[in-house]
Amino acid sequence: MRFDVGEKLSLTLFLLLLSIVLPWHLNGVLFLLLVLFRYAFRPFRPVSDASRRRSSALASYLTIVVLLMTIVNGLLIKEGTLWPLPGGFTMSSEGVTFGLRTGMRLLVIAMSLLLFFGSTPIPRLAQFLQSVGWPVQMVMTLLLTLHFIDTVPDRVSLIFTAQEARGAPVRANILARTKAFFLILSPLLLSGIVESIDRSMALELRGFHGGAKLSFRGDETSRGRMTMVSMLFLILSILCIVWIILRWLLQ
Amino acid sequence: MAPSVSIRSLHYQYFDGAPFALKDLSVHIASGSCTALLGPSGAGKTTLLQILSGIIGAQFTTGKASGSVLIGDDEFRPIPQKVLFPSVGYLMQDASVQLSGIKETVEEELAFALDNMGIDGYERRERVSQALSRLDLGRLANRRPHQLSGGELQRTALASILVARPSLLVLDEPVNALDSLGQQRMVNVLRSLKSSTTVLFADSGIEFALAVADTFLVMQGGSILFSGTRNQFLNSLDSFYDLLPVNQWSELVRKWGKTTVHPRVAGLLPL
Amino acid sequence: MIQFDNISFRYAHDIEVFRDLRLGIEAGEQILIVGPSGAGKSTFLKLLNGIVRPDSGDVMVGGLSTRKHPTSRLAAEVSVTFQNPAHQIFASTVLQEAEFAPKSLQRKNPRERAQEALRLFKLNEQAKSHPYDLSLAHRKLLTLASAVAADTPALAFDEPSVNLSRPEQLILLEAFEVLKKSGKTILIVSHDLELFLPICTRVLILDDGKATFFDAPEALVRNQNPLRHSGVRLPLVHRLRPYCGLSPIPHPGA
Amino acid sequence: MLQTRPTSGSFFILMTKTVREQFQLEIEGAGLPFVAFCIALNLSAGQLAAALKLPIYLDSVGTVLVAVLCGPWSAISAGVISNVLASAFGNPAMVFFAPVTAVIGGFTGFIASHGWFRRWYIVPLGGILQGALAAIASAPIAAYLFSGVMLAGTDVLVLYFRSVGNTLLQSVFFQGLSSDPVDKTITYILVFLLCRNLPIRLLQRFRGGNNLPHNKAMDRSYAL
Repeated sequence: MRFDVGEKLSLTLFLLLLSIVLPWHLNGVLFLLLVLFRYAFRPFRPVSDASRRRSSALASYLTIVVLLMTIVNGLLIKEGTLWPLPGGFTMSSEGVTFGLRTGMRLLVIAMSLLLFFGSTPIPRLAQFLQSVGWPVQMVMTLLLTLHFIDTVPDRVSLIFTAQEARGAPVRANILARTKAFFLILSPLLLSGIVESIDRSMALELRGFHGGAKLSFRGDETSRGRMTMVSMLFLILSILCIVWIILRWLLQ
Repeated sequence: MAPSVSIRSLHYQYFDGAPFALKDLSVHIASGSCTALLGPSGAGKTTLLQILSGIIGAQFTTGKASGSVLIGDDEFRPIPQKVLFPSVGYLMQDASVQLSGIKETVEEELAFALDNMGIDGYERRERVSQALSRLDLGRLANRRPHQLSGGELQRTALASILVARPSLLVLDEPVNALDSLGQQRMVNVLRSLKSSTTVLFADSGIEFALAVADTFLVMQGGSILFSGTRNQFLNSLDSFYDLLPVNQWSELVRKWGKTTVHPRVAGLLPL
Repeated sequence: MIQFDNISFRYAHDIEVFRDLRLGIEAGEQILIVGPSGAGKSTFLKLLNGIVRPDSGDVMVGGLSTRKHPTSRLAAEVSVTFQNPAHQIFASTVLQEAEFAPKSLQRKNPRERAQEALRLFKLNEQAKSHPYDLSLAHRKLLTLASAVAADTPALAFDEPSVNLSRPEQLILLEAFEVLKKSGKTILIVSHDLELFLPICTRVLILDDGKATFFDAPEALVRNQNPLRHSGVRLPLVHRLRPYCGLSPIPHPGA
Repeated sequence: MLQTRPTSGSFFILMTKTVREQFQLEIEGAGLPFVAFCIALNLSAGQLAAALKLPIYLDSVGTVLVAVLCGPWSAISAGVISNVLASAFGNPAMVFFAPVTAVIGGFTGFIASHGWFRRWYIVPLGGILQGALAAIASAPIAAYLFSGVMLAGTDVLVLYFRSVGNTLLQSVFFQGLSSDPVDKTITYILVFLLCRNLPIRLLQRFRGGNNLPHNKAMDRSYAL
């Protein structure tokens, strides 16, 4: 079963909406299912070890936060049945379920996004978006963003070093550090503007007017066709939206 | 056929009221020649190259120009109003900015221009592999562009233009960021283009020009100060003393003229 | 003035940059630093003002240890300017940019110092222009002027001649002559030997973690092995001059 | 006065053209790479603030810059893509706040095209208005999807408002009102300072070049 970008995208949309519909214990089951998906199901395995490290770090971080949220809400909120605790505190059932409901939902959201972005490099996503009709300039912007995401952080640290060497107050009091913030953002913006001007000239000099489509390495999977699977997930997503609106109205 | 370029009394301002970037500039560049456009920063070298590539007419809508530009048999009064790609190729000063930045391999980077020209299939693969071999980028074909060194980036940028097979190639300071090995490679590439492509490159130094150019132009303040062959240029080096880094060369050539030259020297001097 | 006491340094991904580097630079000297790229030339500059701390050994600048003093304090002793002007130009006028260093070092009358530095680099007419209205060569001169305006006893430049065409090179040489006469210590990292050999008192070659040569330029011509080993070649001109009965290195102002 | 290309015009004219045409119009000249640069700026502004140990996050600096220099529709797409990529690279909840950044981009583009960034004293007013708008837009999302828990310091405020008897939606809205206007005003002022005296040579390459004040004296000193 080959999952192409379109199917994975519609599945992720459905999972995000499903997490709002389900009560907390079903969300918990769904979360475990997704974790299993990640390891067992080939198309969802993380592409690079960077995304693998990032997703496992995030999963463990979120699990701790859910526990914390449940306890804090339990202690602070006073509605529902209150179980006395030593030291005069009360743990309210209403608070605990409230914490769990939010926590489990956040876990499912995080996991479904990680599954999608972890296993789909942005260029494949851009390729799919172009095949379903995104304007070529928008696709080019998304791809260029990847380039800037790689280069802007290095430029920030280079500027930070150059300004500190000239006496910029990067470690002084808060007011001075705010001034230093401007001293770093201003060269970054000016060099960004100049680079944008040069890049727009370079693109035009090689015939790019947003007319012809961009070609990608190995144009295989996503033809932008609406497969049965993605159609199914889109219908399910619409059902979820209808359910959410109904529940909100009847509340 | 490689076009000749002739420009008659060209004036250019970036916007109304701005100082003249080009002042009454007239020059003729022979077809198939390799011409060096030398001069200090601010002399208008980049402006002239950008006018010939058509990028200034396309993007600087507020510019003011007069005079005429003739490239091959296309006449532009006063300057080209749209990018002349693919017949004119323009290599920018900073190669890393010239690359599209969105491609995952060097080979794809080369194919970018062909996508925009609507060339694909066999001819696309053939042109890409030809450009790869000409700039000997063969073993770098699958490398990611941001892993390349300065010299490799420069050659990739040049290859990404040569795939479009321009008949007029203009380059802005192609070697000022390259080490001596990189410069030597660029000399070989430009020599291989002679007579099939008209080449015009801007440079603020002179060593690269002495090694590869057959015609020399010196610009100052937006107009042409000198135009001539290599020997005419070498014999008038002293008049460019504070425009071009000729100081130690001019003293050397003057001394070389008067003393009998050791054979090894003759071999070393790029004459 | 500047003392490196057996400095060892290695970046995180364990490429050893320096191993027991030991050298001293007297006040008023002009040092040209050359070597293959990646030999740590830029790191050498960052060691001067504590942006990078050595793993072992210490760097003393104007009697201050770079281990004990923060970069903001060391910036008053040595002003380090890096290669790319776009990484430091922030102001909306040339004068504001030149005023930044003297102001942040609390120098007296920073505006006059800035105007003086701009005059030294022939930028005083464009004092009210926006730096990005200047050509790249003049923006580069502006970064040099901004460093000189700080009036620090020592000045360090990373590739000051890159992006400069001949007229700006002449301005640079003239300015360095004036700084030399006023007793400034100047360190220049550059691959442009043709420009800087005539004006430097000593040449330092940094090659795989060690200082393989640290002597006068004339000595460099006599013993070219360390230079050749470091992959840098003496400019063609200097190699040809003896054949024409000229001294290998022209005296300044030639 | 120097006339750059006609500005993006008022917001209502924009409605007539399709979004696709309007986006292509706004990124003419140097707009396209600049939008990509600003998205990366949104994603790394937080890292810089952390390096300087400043309590501000400023993740919409890029969106406001695009709104000022290009126009509302490209600012909307810059904001939305920033949120989607932010959720891809680490903060999963951001994707649900894409509508909020769309409001930020659209509103800023609208007031910028009416010259609100030309005078320094109008800018903070724009910031406060924007902050209120952002709080209104983000409250329902934060309340219903995340029950007011955003894994940030401000969660404590929400709990406080709840414990004094407000409903969840009210407490999230009050928390938003206490932080968003401040954050947006700082962003607006910062963008104003950054773009205050940009030279003609750079401004004229952007669709929104006229939205910014430029110093007349600069024009004469122009030299490539």
